[in-house]
Amino acid sequence: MKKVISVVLALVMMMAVMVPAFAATLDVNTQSGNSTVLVDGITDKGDGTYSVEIPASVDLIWGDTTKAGEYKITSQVQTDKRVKVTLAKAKDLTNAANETIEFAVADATTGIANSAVVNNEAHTFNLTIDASEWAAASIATYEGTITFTAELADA
Amino acid sequence: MKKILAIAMALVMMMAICVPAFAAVTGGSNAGNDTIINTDTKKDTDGDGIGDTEVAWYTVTIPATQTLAWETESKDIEYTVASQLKTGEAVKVTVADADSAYKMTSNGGELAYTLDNATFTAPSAVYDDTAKVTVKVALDDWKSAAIDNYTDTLTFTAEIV
Amino acid sequence: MKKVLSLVLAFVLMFTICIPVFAEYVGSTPVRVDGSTVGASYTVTIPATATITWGQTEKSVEYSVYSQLATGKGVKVTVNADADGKMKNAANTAFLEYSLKSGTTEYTTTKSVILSENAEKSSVVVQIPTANWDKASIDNYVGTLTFSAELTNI
Amino acid sequence: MKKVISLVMALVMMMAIMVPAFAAELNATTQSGTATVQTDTSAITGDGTYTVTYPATMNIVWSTATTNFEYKVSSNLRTGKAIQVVVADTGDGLNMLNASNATLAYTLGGTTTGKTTGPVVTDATFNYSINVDSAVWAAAAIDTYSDTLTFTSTVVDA
Repeated sequence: MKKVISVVLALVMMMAVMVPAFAATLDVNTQSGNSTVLVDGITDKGDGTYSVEIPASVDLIWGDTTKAGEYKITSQVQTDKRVKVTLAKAKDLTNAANETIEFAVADATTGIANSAVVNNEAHTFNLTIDASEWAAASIATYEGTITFTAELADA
Repeated sequence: MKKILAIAMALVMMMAICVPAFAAVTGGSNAGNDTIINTDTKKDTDGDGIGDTEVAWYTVTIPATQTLAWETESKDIEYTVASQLKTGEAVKVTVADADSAYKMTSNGGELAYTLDNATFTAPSAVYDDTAKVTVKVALDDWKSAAIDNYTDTLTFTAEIV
Repeated sequence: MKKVLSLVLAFVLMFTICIPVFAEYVGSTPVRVDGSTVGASYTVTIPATATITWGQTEKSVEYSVYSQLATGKGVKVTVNADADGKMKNAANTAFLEYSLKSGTTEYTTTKSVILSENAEKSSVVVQIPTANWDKASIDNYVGTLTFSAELTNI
Repeated sequence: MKKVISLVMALVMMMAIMVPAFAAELNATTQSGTATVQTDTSAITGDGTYTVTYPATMNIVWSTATTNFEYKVSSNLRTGKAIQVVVADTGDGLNMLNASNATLAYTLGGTTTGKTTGPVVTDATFNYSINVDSAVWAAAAIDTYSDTLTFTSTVVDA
């Protein structure tokens, strides 16, 4: 019984390896025939590739109540996919004494690429800081963090 | 014993007094009463009762043209051999390619062939039957030949052996 | 014309003057011969050989008979072919079938006395049909006709 | 009228008895003779037979600039003939489309019109290629794109 199974498995293996390059033929009776030119991108590239260029830093001027920023999406993904970038405040503005100035990502917390293939497509975002925050803050160097996360979303 | 002897003597005596009919069949060969009849190998054409023309003959009738349908790998060419020769003799027919290239040619193309049974010797002096020579063309040769009319000439040679 | 006529008449007259001789009958005496002791004899003369040209379908072989026999006696000649009805070549490897035409294999003389110069002749006919010739290889074929004679009443 | 018919019939009769195949005769005096052996192509329909083998599907790996393909011709034709094969896009031009009809433009290279060198060939190979510019690749969403090419064969004079 083992022998039979091994032979069958071997055959199956062979089948897998054979390049399914089926051929078509023409002859006196069939003088024209079609052939498909096929690019199977999904098999070749899977989800494709994308990158998001985010600003190295967002420098605020003391008292700015809003600050705009920009990130760029470059992608080559499947037709029905779009790169979706989500911004989030990870850490309020914090100084060495661990004092904080609260800020918020105001709008466009998420950005979606316009198409599956974009090249440095710019997306803007705004940070807002209440004037009251500025007023209550001790003068120091503060640093906060915003995070960008990207994912593929359906178009 | 005497009685037997007597009867025998009587018989002999009777024989003796048979009327001596002198009878004879003369002129024949052997013991005189045989006439030898023998045939002559010549026939009498001028009616003088004497054979004047040798009769041994043979005829080999060969076909003018033989046609192989495309991709025929083997074709028998029949010809007839008729003969009436001297005892022990026989007709031998040899078939060969006239130019011994064994290639049928078209305008520019060639088709190689071989001959089987290229020689035939009649089994007897008196014969009247068909014989055959076989033309063979390999399938590969057909496959590598442009479709065209190819032709060649075979030479039939007859002799008495 | 008168001269000729007169000559002819004279010639005819000559014959009429023959002198008739008168004879007187005396008596008759039988003259006899006793043949019973004389041997009857007859001779059948046959040819030594007879040659048949190739393809000849009939060959008549003539023979003759003369005899001196008792009254009412004749000679009956019978001819026989080879027992197997075949002529053979010298090497006995080829054969030619033949037959003797019926009605020619026997002959009986018509008279008891036939002078040699008036010998009665008859022929036996050897028959070889064309088909036999056609299937025979060309060769010299030899056969034998055997003649036998016997006395018979006629 | 009867005379004419009878004449015609006589002629036809004569034709019938004519010996169809003149044969030569050898005998003791004529000891050699010739016979012609020839091929007969009357059973061959048209100009003979041929086969063109081409890929049913031409797979192109993403971002490959040039992908080579081949088609093969085997033929057994009458003297003086050859096979011509044309590869062309008989539809919408050289564009592969995805499900939503986005295009992936390509060009054809190599022997898109091939002709055999003679009437009898075995696996005569013709190479052609499908070329996609890198820019086209770059601008194309990842997807399955396809197009149809038509192979056409004809018997032509060599």
